[in-house]
Amino acid sequence: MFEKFDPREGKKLEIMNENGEITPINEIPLMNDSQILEGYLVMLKTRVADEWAISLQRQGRMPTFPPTKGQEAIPLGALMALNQDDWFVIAYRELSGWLYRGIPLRNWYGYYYGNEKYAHLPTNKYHTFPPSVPIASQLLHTSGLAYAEKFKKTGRLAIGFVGDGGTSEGDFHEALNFAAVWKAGAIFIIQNNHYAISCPREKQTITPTLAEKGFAYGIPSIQVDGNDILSVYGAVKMAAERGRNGLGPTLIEAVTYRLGPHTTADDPTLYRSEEEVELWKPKDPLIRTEKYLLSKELLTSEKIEALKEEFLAFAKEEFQSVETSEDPTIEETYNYHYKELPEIMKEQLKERKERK
Amino acid sequence: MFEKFDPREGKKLEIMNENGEITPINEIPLMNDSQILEGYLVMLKTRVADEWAISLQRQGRMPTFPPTKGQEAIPLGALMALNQDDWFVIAYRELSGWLYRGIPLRNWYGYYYGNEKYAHLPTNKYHTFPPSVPIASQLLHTSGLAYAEKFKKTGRLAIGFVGDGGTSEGDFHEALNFAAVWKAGAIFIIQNNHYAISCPREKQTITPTLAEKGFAYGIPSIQVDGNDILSVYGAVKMAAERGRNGLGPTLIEAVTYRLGPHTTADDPTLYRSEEEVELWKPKDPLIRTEKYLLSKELLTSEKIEALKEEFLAFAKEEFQSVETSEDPTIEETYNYHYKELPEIMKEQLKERKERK
Amino acid sequence: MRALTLLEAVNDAYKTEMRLDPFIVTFGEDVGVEGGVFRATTGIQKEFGVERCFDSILAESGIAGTAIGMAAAGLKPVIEMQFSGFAWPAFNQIVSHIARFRNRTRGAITMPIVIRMPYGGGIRALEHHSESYEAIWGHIPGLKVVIPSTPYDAKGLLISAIRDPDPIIFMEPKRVYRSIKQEVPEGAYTIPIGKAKVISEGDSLTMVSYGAQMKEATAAVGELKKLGVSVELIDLRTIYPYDKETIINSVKKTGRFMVVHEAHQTFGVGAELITKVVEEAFLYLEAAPVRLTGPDTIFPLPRGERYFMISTDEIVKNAKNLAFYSI
Amino acid sequence: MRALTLLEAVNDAYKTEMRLDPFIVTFGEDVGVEGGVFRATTGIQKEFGVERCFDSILAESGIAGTAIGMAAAGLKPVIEMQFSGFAWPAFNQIVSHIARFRNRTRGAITMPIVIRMPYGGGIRALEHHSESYEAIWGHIPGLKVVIPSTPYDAKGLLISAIRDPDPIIFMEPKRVYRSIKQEVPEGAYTIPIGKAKVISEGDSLTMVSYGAQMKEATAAVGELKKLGVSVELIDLRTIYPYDKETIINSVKKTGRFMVVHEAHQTFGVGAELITKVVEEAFLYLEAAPVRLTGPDTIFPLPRGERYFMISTDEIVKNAKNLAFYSI
Ligand SMILES: Cc1ncc(C[n+]2csc(CCOP(=O)(O)OP(=O)(O)O)c2C)c(N)n1
Ligand SMILES: Cc1ncc(C[n+]2csc(CCOP(=O)(O)OP(=O)(O)O)c2C)c(N)n1
Ligand SMILES: [Mg+2]
Ligand SMILES: [Mg+2]
Repeated sequence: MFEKFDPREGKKLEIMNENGEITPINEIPLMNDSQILEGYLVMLKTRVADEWAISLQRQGRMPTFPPTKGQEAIPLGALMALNQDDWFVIAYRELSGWLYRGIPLRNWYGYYYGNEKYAHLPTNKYHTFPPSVPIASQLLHTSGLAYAEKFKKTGRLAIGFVGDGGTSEGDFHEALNFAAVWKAGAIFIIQNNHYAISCPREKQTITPTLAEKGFAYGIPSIQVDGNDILSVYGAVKMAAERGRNGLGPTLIEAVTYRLGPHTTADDPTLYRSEEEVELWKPKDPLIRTEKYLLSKELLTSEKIEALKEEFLAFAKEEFQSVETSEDPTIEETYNYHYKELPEIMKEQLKERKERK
Repeated sequence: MFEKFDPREGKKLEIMNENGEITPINEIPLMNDSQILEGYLVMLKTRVADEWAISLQRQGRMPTFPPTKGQEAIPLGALMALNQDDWFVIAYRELSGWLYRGIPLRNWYGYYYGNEKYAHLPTNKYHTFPPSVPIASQLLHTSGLAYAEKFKKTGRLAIGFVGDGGTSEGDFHEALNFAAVWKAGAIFIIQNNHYAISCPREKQTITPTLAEKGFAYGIPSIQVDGNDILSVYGAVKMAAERGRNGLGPTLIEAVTYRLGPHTTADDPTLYRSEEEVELWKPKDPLIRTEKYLLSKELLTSEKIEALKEEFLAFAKEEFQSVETSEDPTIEETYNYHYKELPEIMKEQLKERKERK
Repeated sequence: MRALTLLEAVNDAYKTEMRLDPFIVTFGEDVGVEGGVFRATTGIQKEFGVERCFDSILAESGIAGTAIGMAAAGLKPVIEMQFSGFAWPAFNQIVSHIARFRNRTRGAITMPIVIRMPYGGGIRALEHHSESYEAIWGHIPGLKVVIPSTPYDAKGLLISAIRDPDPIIFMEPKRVYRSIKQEVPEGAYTIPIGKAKVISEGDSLTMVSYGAQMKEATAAVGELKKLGVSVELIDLRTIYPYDKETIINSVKKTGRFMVVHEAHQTFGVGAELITKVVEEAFLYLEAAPVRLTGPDTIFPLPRGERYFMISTDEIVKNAKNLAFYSI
Repeated sequence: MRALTLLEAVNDAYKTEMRLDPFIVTFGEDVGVEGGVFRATTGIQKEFGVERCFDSILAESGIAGTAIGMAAAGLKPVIEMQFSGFAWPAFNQIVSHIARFRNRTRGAITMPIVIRMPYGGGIRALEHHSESYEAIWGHIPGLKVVIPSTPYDAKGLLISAIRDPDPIIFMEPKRVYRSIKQEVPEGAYTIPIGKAKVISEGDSLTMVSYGAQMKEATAAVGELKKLGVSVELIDLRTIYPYDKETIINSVKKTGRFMVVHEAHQTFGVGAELITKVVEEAFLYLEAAPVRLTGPDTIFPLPRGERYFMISTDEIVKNAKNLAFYSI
């Protein structure tokens, strides 16, 4: 199926267009309406939570964090196509997938608020890795997870996310090659949001697509409209089938656009034009899904407004729980380096407490 | 021209076959007889020098070193297609190119004998980098050199060598991408000798060729018969033209076979069969060139024997000059860390001399 | 003279030198159009063109590795690692090549490369954005490691680094980036690499610190004076090769020695300096030398970062104990 | 019991543990069919199959990075870096992830990974094949660093490392690989990580060493005995977290302290140990502690390597001076 969408021939998977119109494609798994609605709710919740975090940051209540606005369809569509116990390996912009997987919003907030305890995600419950800051490094974890599950014959897959800029790191190369040689059930998703901080996609590499890089490893690779949850879902569903059938990894480039700043510390006006942003606004994954659901009368404007309020109240609550929770104790900042705190560190801890 | 040899279509450039018969290919630059003869002489000298070093190692007079037997056509054919002031960036198996460039054999011997002074190659004379042990790292130097020459508008190129195994390292990926984005005049040559120590090429990556990896960076890429000096020459000549015309880098996979061990410390019988080696012996680049020259009566068997003796005498002399030269002084092992020896190291040196 | 922040001083050093030497090039992630995430390279691409100042591809090994080729071909690369915590993918190129080319080739190929990197904590940053790993860089033979603590020093030391014929890890204390302004002369001036600076003379004890930690150290010296403790405060400035002479001479005078650094303790800079003092001034010591350092923990996320940092009060208390200790 | 070389002891430890724990996997360059360039994994692929012992792709970041995923999914990766000098491409994965996952996730994801690597010089090797960088590994919070010096220790420590719930850098002194044979029990036994071993008791001075350097240190102890110097020789065994107690107790008894290590000096292990001794046993010291180490140079190619190594004679001479020094 992937051959029909060879990115080198300029082909790209697009199912739902900007107007919220769906053109199903033979053999490509299609989300049904209830799934689309379910997805929409998570996208909306993600959007509201993300915007609330920005306003918290502006109020000085939240440290620097990376907004996800405009990219919600990708992690979400991907996880909807997978099982709860497939491994979810994120970069740092995958809030929608996080929420879909059932991980509390407070854990996302709390991590960026600056407390490690919120990154304590029991793996048997969530099969999710915490945010990975060193660019592209997490793709190797993905390959390793996929190897282990193949070793254990569990049928579980591992999906790893990376940005467009991340494709330039050596780890991207090594991760894809390891997974391919192992025929491991890994799925790699590039969230091509057109920028690596200020560096435009065009300066990162001269190939017309990022997807085609997969062929260098013998990996079937496809470019999809990353602002269309149905395209993402369809591609990941097919990738998962390959993976579960022991056919090895797949690479998916999901083309999208970061509507907000890189992080709250970033000033995008330095490197991109207002016109460009305007061009992308109508392509917003949330809006087009909304259009579809409205046109199908699966949703009303009133309902949307009500949901927004509900989600905002929820986001506020979640953040409040973070803001009012205890900071780590000094012991907590020592105790998790090793199963047992070494004598040397114990003494440092003691000295530290006495030093004041 | 490169399009006509798309490795993804199973195409490979082959000009002179195992029997020493030449089939010229339209538009591909062809070596003339005097060049072939010149090349043969260097290959023969390389072969003799290499074998002498092995026998020295067996006698305990030479430490571990990596033989080059069977791969002589590649660095040589490449450098014959370039200018003396194009940068030559080696891994550790490029003796034929080293000699062609006019770098004394004693420097090669002396480096592997274990004295840094032999790696003192004035760049304005040789434009050559010393052996690079960390696999694939040297390709980034190649890209940087090409950038600098483009910056300085000298028209000089940089050619970098790597093994089949080296294509798996992250640095391979980054080097090709940097050069491509910069449209820098770099030429990358993979010496695919089918093994990375004991690891066969097939376990390194699942793509049918290594050449096709270049397309992931938008780099024209070609596979050539690396045991045919004419193919290597032709491909590099075309790559050089691209580079000098500002069209950017080229990737060349030269398919060859390591007829000897990985290094003198290696035991190839652990991982490859005698039959396989036998299969490759008739493809030896030296033998086929010899066949051609003999058939053209540009050479006689007697002449070859005389040359072998001459080269062996030469190799012996060169090694002798190394073996009888002074070891480094202790000062020399300190003095080249910085332009000026820091106080801290001066004191260590003094202490060290007094310590005994 | 103008008062500049440390960041502005770095920018000024760049421009000053790039006007003088057409072979200086600078690149790294976002250093071109944007001028770097901290704006250290603001305006450079505009003034010197895209060949001399540009965004690199997102690949640190590539940044360091290509700088090697450039240096060998006669350019003077000044590269930026966006944060010191992201220099690790370049570690192989730096350790295996940049630090070694001069020795490997007995001087035929040298590596006049400056590797700038913001380092250190105290700014409520994301993971990997707060570490202080100068001891690792200092432990690599063939590298020099420089850390300025003020805008004036930043400019003078960066110019020295750019002119230095050898590779230099130039670590910029990001906590200081915008926190202070200082008069910084126009035009070029240099500060010698390998020389520490005596900030205050004193005879009760010798205190060595560097980088962002100089702020608390300096404040502590003021407090200690009130308590009758006269501190000889030394800004180390260069981590390797460090200025042994200034330290030892001071300790011979004061008899008491203390190192204060933000980086964690074990195998840190403090251990080296104390050992050197013990080796060379043992008989002068009136008390065991003291190191006040970060703990052997990973730098905590913002809510825990206070447990890592060293306050003025802590320095005062420990220095007082050291000063009044008697055997 | 059989007499084994250190290499054979490593191989024996592997097999002993792999028979007990089906989740142990081992991979690295050439470790499969060939059994590793030193043959540490000989016979393992044959006995345990290609899923549990295999050649990796030639990519160290990939080796370490994929081990992370394996560990998180319940495997126990024991990986090999072919030489410690080639571990640097993996540095980012090790420092930024392997060392940090437990703390980052407050224990949800842990990294029970063993990273084996031959290290050290004295074997007339090519460039990058002779370095001793244990101080760098020891300086990374979240890692443990273990160095055996004998076949017996190698087996016991490697089994402990494999069973340890945390990541361990296991550095094998390649100079010792085949140079000595020692009785090594069959079956599993462990040696505690974090505990040093007193090799000889003595009261003239305390000498700490480890790894390949133990050979000369041990020989020196014999020579010194003849000179009337009774040395308490301690094999450190674990670089981090090191066994402070054993060292300090010994120094309190002997009053004199000396560290001997092959690695170069500045910011090395010797500095840390001396500083710790000074911090905790200052008043017991009858002489300034001494470090006998390699110089701050790059490890020379074979013809110069003798300038780097430390001989028995040098140890004897310096220990004698230390023992007979009086203030
Ligand atoms: C190894 C490494 N280098 C640099 C950084 C700093 N940095 C953080 S995000 C970023 C850009 C990433 O761009 P991209 O991969 O496109 O992902 P996006 O942020 O656009 O989602 C950079 C350079 C880092 N986190 N890790
Ligand atoms: C970064 C790094 N890792 C490992 C090694 C050890 N090593 C030396 S040669 C080699 C195999 C290289 O294979 P290939 O690239 O095919 O080159 P060849 O030796 O066949 O010419 C390895 C793994 C090294 N030198 N550098
Ligand atoms: Mg991006
Ligand atoms: Mg090879």
